[in-house]
Amino acid sequence: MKKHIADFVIAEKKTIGSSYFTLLLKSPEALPEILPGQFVEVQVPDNKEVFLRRPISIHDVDYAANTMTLLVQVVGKGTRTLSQLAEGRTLNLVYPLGNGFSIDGQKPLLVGGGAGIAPLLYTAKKYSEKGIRPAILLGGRTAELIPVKEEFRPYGEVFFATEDGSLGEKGLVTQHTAFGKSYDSILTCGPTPMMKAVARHALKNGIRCQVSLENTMACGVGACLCCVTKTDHGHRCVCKDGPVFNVENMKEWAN
Amino acid sequence: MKKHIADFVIAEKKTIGSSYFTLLLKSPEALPEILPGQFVEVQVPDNKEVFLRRPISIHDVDYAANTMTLLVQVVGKGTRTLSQLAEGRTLNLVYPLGNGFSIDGQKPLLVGGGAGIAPLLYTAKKYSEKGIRPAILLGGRTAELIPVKEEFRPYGEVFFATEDGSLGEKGLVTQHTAFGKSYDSILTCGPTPMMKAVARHALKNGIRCQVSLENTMACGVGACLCCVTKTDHGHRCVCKDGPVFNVENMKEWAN
Amino acid sequence: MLEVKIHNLSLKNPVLTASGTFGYGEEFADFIDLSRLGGIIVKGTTGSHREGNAYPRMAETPSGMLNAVGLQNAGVDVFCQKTYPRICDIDTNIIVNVSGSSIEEYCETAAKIDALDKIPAIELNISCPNVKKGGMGFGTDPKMAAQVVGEVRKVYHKTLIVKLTPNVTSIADIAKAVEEAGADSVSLINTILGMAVDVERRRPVLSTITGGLSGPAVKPVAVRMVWQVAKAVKIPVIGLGGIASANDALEFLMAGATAVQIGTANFLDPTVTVKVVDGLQDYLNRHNIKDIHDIIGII
Amino acid sequence: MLEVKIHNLSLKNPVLTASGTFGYGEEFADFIDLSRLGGIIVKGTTGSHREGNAYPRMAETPSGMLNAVGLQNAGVDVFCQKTYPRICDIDTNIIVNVSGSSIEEYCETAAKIDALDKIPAIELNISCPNVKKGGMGFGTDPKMAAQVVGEVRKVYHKTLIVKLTPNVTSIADIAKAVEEAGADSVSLINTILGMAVDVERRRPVLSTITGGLSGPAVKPVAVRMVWQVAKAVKIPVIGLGGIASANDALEFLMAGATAVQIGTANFLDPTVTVKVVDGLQDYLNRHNIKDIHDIIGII
Repeated sequence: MKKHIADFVIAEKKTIGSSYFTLLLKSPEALPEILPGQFVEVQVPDNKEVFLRRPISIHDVDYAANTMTLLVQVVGKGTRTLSQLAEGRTLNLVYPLGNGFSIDGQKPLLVGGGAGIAPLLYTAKKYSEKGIRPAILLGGRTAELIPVKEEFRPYGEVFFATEDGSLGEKGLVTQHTAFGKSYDSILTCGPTPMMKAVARHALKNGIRCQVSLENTMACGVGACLCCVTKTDHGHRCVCKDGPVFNVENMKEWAN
Repeated sequence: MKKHIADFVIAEKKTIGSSYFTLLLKSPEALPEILPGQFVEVQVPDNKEVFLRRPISIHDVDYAANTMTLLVQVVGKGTRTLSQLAEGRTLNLVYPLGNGFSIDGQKPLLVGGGAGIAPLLYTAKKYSEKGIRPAILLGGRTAELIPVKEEFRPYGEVFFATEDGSLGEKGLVTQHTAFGKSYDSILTCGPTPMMKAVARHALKNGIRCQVSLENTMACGVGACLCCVTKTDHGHRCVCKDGPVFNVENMKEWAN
Repeated sequence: MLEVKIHNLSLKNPVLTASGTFGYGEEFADFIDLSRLGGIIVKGTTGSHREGNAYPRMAETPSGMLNAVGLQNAGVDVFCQKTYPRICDIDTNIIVNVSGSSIEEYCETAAKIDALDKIPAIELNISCPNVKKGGMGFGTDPKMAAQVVGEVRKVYHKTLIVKLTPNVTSIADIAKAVEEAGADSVSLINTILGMAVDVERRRPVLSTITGGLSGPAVKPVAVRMVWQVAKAVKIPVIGLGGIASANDALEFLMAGATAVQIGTANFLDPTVTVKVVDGLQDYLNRHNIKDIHDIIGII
Repeated sequence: MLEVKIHNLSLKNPVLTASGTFGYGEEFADFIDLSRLGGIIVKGTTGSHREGNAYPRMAETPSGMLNAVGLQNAGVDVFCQKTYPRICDIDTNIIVNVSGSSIEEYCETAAKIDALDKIPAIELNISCPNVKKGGMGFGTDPKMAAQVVGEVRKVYHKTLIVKLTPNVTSIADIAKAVEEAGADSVSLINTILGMAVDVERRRPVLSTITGGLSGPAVKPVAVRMVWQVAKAVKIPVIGLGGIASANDALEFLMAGATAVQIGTANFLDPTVTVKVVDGLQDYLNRHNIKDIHDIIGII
């Protein structure tokens, strides 16, 4: 897939709760095909302390409007600066990057935690385009830390797990009743401990499972080898060979 | 005089011709006493390539409104960034810095060239407060490169010299008929060759003369010793011992 | 006229890509026309497969970054059999960065690359700060540096560029030593050894504790060293370290570099290399300079 | 508890100002309460008056600056007679940075400062990159460094801090040499030798061609060297190089520095020093750390 570098305009910025925000980015040109689970490398303006681009996963795509939505959690100076940009500002992106999820299985489960929920909306849409309604299990410490909820309903059955019980079942996603049901494919993105628990469950039960990793990156295109993760076949770039990995190749990582 | 560090708001920004602009900066607090010829060190926001503050001379002061006006020429990345800031933005200043002009003589001449005209408006006002109307001689390559003109009229008799004759007499300020008249004090700021010519004239004719220099600076308070100029008594800091120097101590520099 | 020569090697312009920052070129083919580059210096290649260091390997610093990749690569045989056929027809100079932990490894690898028709030069990396054995060790001592270069010179017959480390008291002495040992050119600077601390976690950011600093932050140090080395040796100097614009490249050329490499800036703007090529031509036009050589080493 | 000791010298907190960036303290008295600082290291002082280098002496670089002041100062006698009486009652440690071009000059100057009651320590600058004779020359060779320090040790009886240059292959070796020669503490890093070119004028920006690089750009190099030196010597290490925030200071402390110096950041924010002091206390409170010593050298 061809990678692009282009300027987008911030058409809309929405704050979600205390730590999340979305950027609706409009391109002057038609968007290339974008796969679910792919990400962009955003150039962060204004902040003298931010040197590198920031990798941010693609939350939603609207080909008709030539827009992409990014769902971002403020975790450092880069994301904080992005959260402070005014609508109308231009953002330079390198995109679409990474391999993305493969939309397989007839009875899929999507498991998202916190900011890791971002890539799952566009993924759920892709399933629904194939006439498949995935089970969607979203978790967070509190309801407020689950940035998007209702948006998922059109595309599948949505379940929630919160550690404080403020939404859905109390506990971790892996303790949710929906998690134990039978699936033929699991796609997950979120905190590493959560993804590892999901991966171990999938491996134990022989369910195909894809995990989406979030290592710190420099180049985003597989040139600098800074963002590697251990796989059963050695170091692989999260930016190029990932961010999505089949747990079949991540047994060591999962344990 | 006590130095301050404070945030100002850009109350108004005006573009003048193709290379100049003014910033009207408002302070939330009452301004301290500011001498004509003093300058500020401005922190330049947004631009990742600008590291140090930029020294900019004070063009005008309004104690009643708690405002200062800076007249700036776009000469590099720092001044370009300042020229692009929106009204309402906050600017952090260290001020007032330097020694400033002494308002002496009964028949003074103010000679300004290009951006060097900036500190002379507030200086002319100070003379008028003493009931003295200085002769004001302003020069530039073309009329467009003389950023302020009419603003001076209330405070003295204004003469213009342009190299292309587009305003006032054709030629250099030192060739202007008004320049040859008799004065008991000359204050000048502008391009170094111009100031040196003015200084030599003053020294030859025994007229007290103050020149305001514009070396590149770091600290602005006499700590780093980066902005020194040669004087007849050795290196002196333009930021602290200057920017205004009596040509009596600059004979070597003037030649 | 932007064409320059590094020993027998003709470059259509003085802009090369720095090893380890541009992959094998393919990673950037979507963004730029690779044939517009003076050359591509591919990833550090060693005698056998290397996994490199553990993650985290990177830390962002003021106007720069630290890396501790540690020469991860598939090894010279995989390069010759799999990678070389894929990239050898890119219409520019493909130069291989050769690294190792022993003189034998350097020589074996160089000899295998020597056999590849379409690789006109190697860059001998005696300055990698991120491997325990060898690497920078060879580059910080004039005698050892000369020894490695001398041995490689015996088995490698094309243009031999030697990449120097800045982590020394006198880089000019190292440059003179490798020149005498038979280097056709020197490239500098490799990264400066640095370190970053995660103060909330109270531990180093990098798995290796220290790593190599690159980016605009190091440019003044790199320009100084290029100026010192260019005055000390007769062979052409290739300058790198924080170049992100044509003006940056011009600083190195005026300080004495015959060509430059662009590294970290590729991460910020994958099209930066061609912008620098265009910017150099613009500068020559603007100043009515016919030949880039008229400003090389002007200081 | 922010109090630390450098040999016999008690600092109310680990925050000092770096020589040549804070004048004699007076220049910043309008902005901060000087008594809140752990100490003030005043301008480099030599045996006799020095004019320093010609203008231009400064170049802005990415996240840093180059300077080539060249030890401009009125000389030790003027310091003792005019400056000392003016500043000696500031309620903090006033430390004098002693520079020179010969061992004799270092010793004469140190001896004269030794006689000043209210100066509890000197910082021996064997690492100035901007003077032709001596300066950095002494700091790049372990033997010469040890010789200067040994001679000064004979005539100076209070806390002797030695400021080291980063422009060496192994700063740990220099540190060990000066420790053996009698230094009570080492401070590092002095500036890194760098250069900037004005490509429009096609000449160096600085009158001296090269100058010393400082500012956030050099922080990763400084933290690395502090970590290496702290592991190599038993005497306390004072860290400096690009510190502009409490987090920056914490990086140095965790890497092994007992105290830190703030230099170039004073030019960007004349109140930065007290912000760092407050930030360090906030960090201790936030993490329930009683004593700053609990995190010094934690890495």
